[in-house]
Amino acid sequence: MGYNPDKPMDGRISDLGPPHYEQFFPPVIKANKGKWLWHEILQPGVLMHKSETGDEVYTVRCGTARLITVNFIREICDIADKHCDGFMRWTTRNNVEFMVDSKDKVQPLLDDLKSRGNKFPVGGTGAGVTNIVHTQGWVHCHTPATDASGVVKAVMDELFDYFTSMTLPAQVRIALACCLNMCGAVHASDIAILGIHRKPPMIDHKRITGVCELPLAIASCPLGAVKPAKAEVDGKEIKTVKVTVERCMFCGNCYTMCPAMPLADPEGDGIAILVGGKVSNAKSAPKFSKLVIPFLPNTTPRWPETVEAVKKILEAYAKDAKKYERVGEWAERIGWEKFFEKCDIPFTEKSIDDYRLAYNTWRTTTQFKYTSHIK
Amino acid sequence: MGYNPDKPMDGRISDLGPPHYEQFFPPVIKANKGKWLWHEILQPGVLMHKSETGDEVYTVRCGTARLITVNFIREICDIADKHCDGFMRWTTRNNVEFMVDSKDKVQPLLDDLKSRGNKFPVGGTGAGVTNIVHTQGWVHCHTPATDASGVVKAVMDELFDYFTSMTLPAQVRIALACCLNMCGAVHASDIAILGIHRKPPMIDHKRITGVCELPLAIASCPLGAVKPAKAEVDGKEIKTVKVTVERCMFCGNCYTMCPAMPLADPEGDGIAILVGGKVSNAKSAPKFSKLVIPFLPNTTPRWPETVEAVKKILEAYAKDAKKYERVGEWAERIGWEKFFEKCDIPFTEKSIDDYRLAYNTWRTTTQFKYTSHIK
Amino acid sequence: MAKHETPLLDQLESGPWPSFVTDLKQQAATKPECWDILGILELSFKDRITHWKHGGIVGVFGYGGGIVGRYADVPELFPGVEHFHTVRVAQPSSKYYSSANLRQLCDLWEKHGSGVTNMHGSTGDIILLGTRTENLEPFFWDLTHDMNQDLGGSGSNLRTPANCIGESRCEWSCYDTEEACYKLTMQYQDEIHRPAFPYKFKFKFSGCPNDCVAAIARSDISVIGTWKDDIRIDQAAVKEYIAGNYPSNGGAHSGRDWGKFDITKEVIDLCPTNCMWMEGGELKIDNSECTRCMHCINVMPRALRPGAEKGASVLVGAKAPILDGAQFSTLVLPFIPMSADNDFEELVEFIEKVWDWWMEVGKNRERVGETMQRVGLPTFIKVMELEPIPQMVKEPRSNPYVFWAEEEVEGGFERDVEEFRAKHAA
Amino acid sequence: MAKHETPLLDQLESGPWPSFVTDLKQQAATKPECWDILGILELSFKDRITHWKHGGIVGVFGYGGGIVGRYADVPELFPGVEHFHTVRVAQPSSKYYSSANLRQLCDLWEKHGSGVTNMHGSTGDIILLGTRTENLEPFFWDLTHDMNQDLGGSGSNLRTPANCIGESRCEWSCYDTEEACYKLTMQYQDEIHRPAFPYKFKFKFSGCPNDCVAAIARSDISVIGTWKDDIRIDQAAVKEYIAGNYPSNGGAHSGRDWGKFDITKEVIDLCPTNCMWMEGGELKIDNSECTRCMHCINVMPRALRPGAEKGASVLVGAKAPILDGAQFSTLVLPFIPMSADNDFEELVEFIEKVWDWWMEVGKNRERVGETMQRVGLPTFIKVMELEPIPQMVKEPRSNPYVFWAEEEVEGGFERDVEEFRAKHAA
Repeated sequence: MGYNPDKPMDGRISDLGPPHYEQFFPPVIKANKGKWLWHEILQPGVLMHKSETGDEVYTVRCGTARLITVNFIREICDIADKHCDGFMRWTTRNNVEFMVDSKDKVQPLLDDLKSRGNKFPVGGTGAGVTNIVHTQGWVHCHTPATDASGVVKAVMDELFDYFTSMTLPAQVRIALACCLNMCGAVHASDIAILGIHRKPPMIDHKRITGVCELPLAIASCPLGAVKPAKAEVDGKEIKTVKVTVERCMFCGNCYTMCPAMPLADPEGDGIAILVGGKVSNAKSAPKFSKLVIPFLPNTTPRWPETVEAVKKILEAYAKDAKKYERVGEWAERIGWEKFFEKCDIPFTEKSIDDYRLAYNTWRTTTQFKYTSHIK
Repeated sequence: MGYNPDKPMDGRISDLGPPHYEQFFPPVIKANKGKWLWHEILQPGVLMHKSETGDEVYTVRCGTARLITVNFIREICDIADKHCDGFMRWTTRNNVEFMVDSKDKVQPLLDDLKSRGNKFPVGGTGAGVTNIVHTQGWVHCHTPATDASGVVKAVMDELFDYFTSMTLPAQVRIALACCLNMCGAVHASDIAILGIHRKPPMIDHKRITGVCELPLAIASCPLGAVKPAKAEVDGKEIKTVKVTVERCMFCGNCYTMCPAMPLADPEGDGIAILVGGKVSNAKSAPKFSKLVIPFLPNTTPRWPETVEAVKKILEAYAKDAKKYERVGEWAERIGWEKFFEKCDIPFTEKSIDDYRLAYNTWRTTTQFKYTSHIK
Repeated sequence: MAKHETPLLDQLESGPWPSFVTDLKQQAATKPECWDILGILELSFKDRITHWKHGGIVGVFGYGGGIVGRYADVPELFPGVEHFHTVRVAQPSSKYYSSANLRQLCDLWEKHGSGVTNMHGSTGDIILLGTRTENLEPFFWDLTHDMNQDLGGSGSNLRTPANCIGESRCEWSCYDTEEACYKLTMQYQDEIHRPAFPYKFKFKFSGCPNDCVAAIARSDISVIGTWKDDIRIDQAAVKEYIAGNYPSNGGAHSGRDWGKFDITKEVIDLCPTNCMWMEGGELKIDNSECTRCMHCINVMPRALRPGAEKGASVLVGAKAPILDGAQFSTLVLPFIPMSADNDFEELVEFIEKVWDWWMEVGKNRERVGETMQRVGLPTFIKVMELEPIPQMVKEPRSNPYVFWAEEEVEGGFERDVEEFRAKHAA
Repeated sequence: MAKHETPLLDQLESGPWPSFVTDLKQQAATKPECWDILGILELSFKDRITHWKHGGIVGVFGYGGGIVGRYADVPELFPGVEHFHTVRVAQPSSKYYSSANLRQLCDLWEKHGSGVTNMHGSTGDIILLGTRTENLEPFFWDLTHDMNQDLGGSGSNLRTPANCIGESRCEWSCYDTEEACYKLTMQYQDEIHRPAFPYKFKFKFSGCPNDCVAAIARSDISVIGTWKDDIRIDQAAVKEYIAGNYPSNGGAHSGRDWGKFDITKEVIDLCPTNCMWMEGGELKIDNSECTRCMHCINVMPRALRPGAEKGASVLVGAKAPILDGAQFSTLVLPFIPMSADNDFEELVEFIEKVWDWWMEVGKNRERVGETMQRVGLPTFIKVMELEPIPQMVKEPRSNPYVFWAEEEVEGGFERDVEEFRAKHAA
């Protein structure tokens, strides 16, 4: 059996879709689906859900790296087999959850997790910092402006206590995307760590003819900075493109469309910090994250500038915000001028929008607060 | 003496500017400028200002048409001479104000004003409807889509009781502009009455060569709907323009730039109603007025559809809003879906923005109220 | 001039609001051309369309502004309004007048024009409505020589500046709007009368954030009074308000029974920054959180007053919708002193910097707010040589599309693709 | 495969958070190519730049999606990752697994790939990270034949749909997000595997407005649970909250002393519509003013529950910034029933209408939200054959630039300029 390269279409099966979820439900979930009445976080990382049948399910949430090996998954399976009838699930934020159907099974599970060193930190619930969602970074992606797993590890090491506790005014969602493509869609996060390029693309004239559709490369630029041009390659004039660097805002879309226009650079690339986004419709409508620190360098292996910036913002927020107030709600209540002051972040013109809907961000009122920015 | 057309530059004086304001101050104003402590509206149209010197000034505010004759101004001067040492002033909203320096002079002044029929209605203060600021309309302008003075007279006749009383939740500023050029800048009014065209410009090929710079006419269109074209005039081919009518949104800017592109039309022209704007920074930041009724016809001489629409909105607001709440603040608090419901205004796609910053007006949240709009 | 039938306009003579039709008819008794004004307007009411032609450049020698040319498109029917030009006369600050002055102006306009006016035009001028080309110079001669007065602005130039009533009769004014308006109007007579700008440009001066002259909505440079220190509180007066002895909002709501005054509901809870509270029977304000919105002061004018360290915020770029959509002015200078003693030099310096730049880069018929939008606020701030501060924006940008200059990036923009390829196989 | 020195990565083995470096090193013991993963990543840490080449189209026969090609740009240094393709495996709804299933998948990936994964990718798939082109078909054969499982989406097609945990373990879910996600995933296998769209397209299913799967921020069609009737109140439980016997926000704030629970401050005053109050010791809600923001329910989960008449709001067009800036989804259908019994037909009908239109008018690499912006929301509503309703916008337009169609205007657009001139001299 198995794939036969000589008859690739023989016995082929396709379009099966994912397995049906119900086969993976722990028994208590299966029995109570649609019947849950309320829940409570018993301690950081431990939730209890109560059903109208009287049943309870206890969930233990553990942070993990997103980048994990089959070795590690097998260890998770071992734990699930031992405590949870062989079932487990992942959250949308890369946490793994183990569920048991009675309270007395919780402590043995916690003890087991604890016995495995730092592999299974329990937390990520309630008014704390949960796991960072992120993209691939240097471990797999061809367009990143920074790494992902490495930065996340460095940040989570520093914020570890916020993962295992619930002392913040509200949940804080941190996300990382390693370039503007934002596979991780960090644009609505309390704190977003965003890889950015700062150098315009090089043009590889030798390669461009073979690998690019020039009209697509030209059309790819949202600001029309990529234009048709000619160049000499090996004594022959070829059609190529040129870039008006003053109009380049380093989005990298040209490189996405044309491999002969690489823009990554050790010194040019780094991280921008955006804050105040939210997805939930609770209290206030969803908000986009706002750019507050335009650039921090890729200081490997632990990105100390980024780690410090995130921590500083988080702690200013923790100190100043009201109960239930998300980072963005806090910033809007105190005013962004106070946000920059309280977080001790220098304000630069880079934080002032000059893209398509920019006018809506200009301050068209006399209402402002006096801060140290006003000399 | 006087102008000598044979020697136009002889004895010419220019750049004198306006007369210095101080010579026109009533004595009590001159004596107390910069010393006022507080004010109070004693009754609709009558204000008292108290100075730190102990002085008081009593102001009687009267609505007038903006379009007035020298005859009428002389009558105002008569009143000022009789009661106010010969001084008076106008407000920015076309009201005339008579000031006296003691309370006992107020009633004789009011009696005098009343004796002059309906010429000097006293009011326009506090939580009422003050005079409508407006543009020229058919009495002087070449681009209007409606009249101004006539519409204003019709509306103010209907809202007269709101001018002479203070029963609304807050002041209501009504403004009229007879076309999108908005000489009257009605874009930040509680209720705006706006003349609009709805037919694309005609092209007067016979005239265009003589009166237009074609490139300016073409550049005048914000949506690029005016394009170069050719036409035959008296057997000769001339350069002219054409209009892509699907891209025309009737702003009239081409006509402003090119007299050979008239767009006014008895059936096409009429009035749009916008609401909820404000200029003041009090409580909330200034707001633009929003388009809620896209078209009402020019039904001369009294524009009953417009009068009724304005009154309906005003009365729904009067009934429902909270003390101090401007029309726009009310609409935002209750939600625009409730605004349309409470004002009994049909919602149309015309109220949905599709201009340059449109995305910011889309509802990007799950938060909404159920109204009759949802079947 | 023949009297015309005006059955439609006649219907505007009834009703409680003053009738411009009645006024015009009465004026027509001594100025018969007013019949033609009524006649052509009646025709517009009948046809539901204007009967004025497009423009026509007329004016007085040496001025590019102040007169708006206008001609009837049915002159044979209404010869009295064949020419119907408008004259804009610069109004005095705050629109105070003496009867002597106005009577003289009325006489002049009766002599040289139709006798019809607007008190006032949207920008603030006295509008004299309707005269013939040949009357313009004689009128201007008399205006300047006999009255020592002048025309206002029109066209692509500085429009006649305007101001709120200011300190002359308002307790909230944070600077002398009348003097500022007067001084700058006098200083910029050339800019008012001789068009040299890409498009019109307006100044408006409001004494406080209530902005009664609509500066933030209608002027390219909006100068709006504000203060730096604490709101002045008279606690005894606060108690009077709470006791119901003083009317709320200066009596503005006295026409309706809104119930007893409730300082919590009506003031404290409506404060946009929540920076007020009651403590020991006293009203407290955390002034560092105050954005000076005026609401509490508006509601309790006898108890609260703006601070004593006063000046103005300067905002730039308001305009009506034509062409790119309406704009409010944007906060550029949060606080400047406004003193006649130094001829408002901080403001003057800024204005001239804006003009220098806009006259250079502004496109034809582009308001300065549109130029700002086109180049972007960061660029505007840079060319104005200002420090970017968060007070200029409501919120930071949410898109990541930042322009970096080559000198800001280590190693610059120039790179060698061959060198890159040596380390990165294609 | 040679073991590489990784001094930089080694520094990521310390600290309390789980270390992917340690994990990779342990895996390398049995899968030596993991050394090359570590090696190339170490090189990136040293060079501060990626070492992966641009794309490369690889896949399995008959599918246009599910595999992302990837090649090292330094293959000579790290031959084990010369090819490093990613395989996306469609995840089950809510990401529940059995150990049996996962162990089998691990075995498969150890056999055909690097043994490295992401649990999970940003869109929701199980990501199997790193294999060679020649392994793709054998892996796919085993996945389908041995595990009865399938690949997810990539490229310009429907991406693997995802959902929140829904009714399986959440009391707030207003519809069965798992079943909706599963059903639609099965229904649209062709759209997932064979790119035919202008660009990627995502569905996400959230059970309530808390939107734990970020549907409103990250999916072209966002299906978010809501309800029509009244919030269900257990007044006895309200009293327990007031008494401090139940922890606020389901215990989410228990790590800090926030003081005694204050229902006025924490619930009533924070309600965005101010539609709640206490009366006679009971909590009252004016449900007609409620916008179902979830805050009160979030804070008092034992006292308040969503209503019983449940369904979903459908919003359209979310995307990340590339290219025109980020968009949240826009409310298009305020309420539809969501029932597995009719195969979610209201939703299916709408989805297919969106696709039909977008496939026709969408430009290359244009997300549906961008297409909506380009044509304008009024046009989108029209082509969707929906009634425009105010719930689709935050506020009406403030500019007056309305497009009128010829048939809407009396007399149409055609006019005779000669006729006009007869009444209006030029």
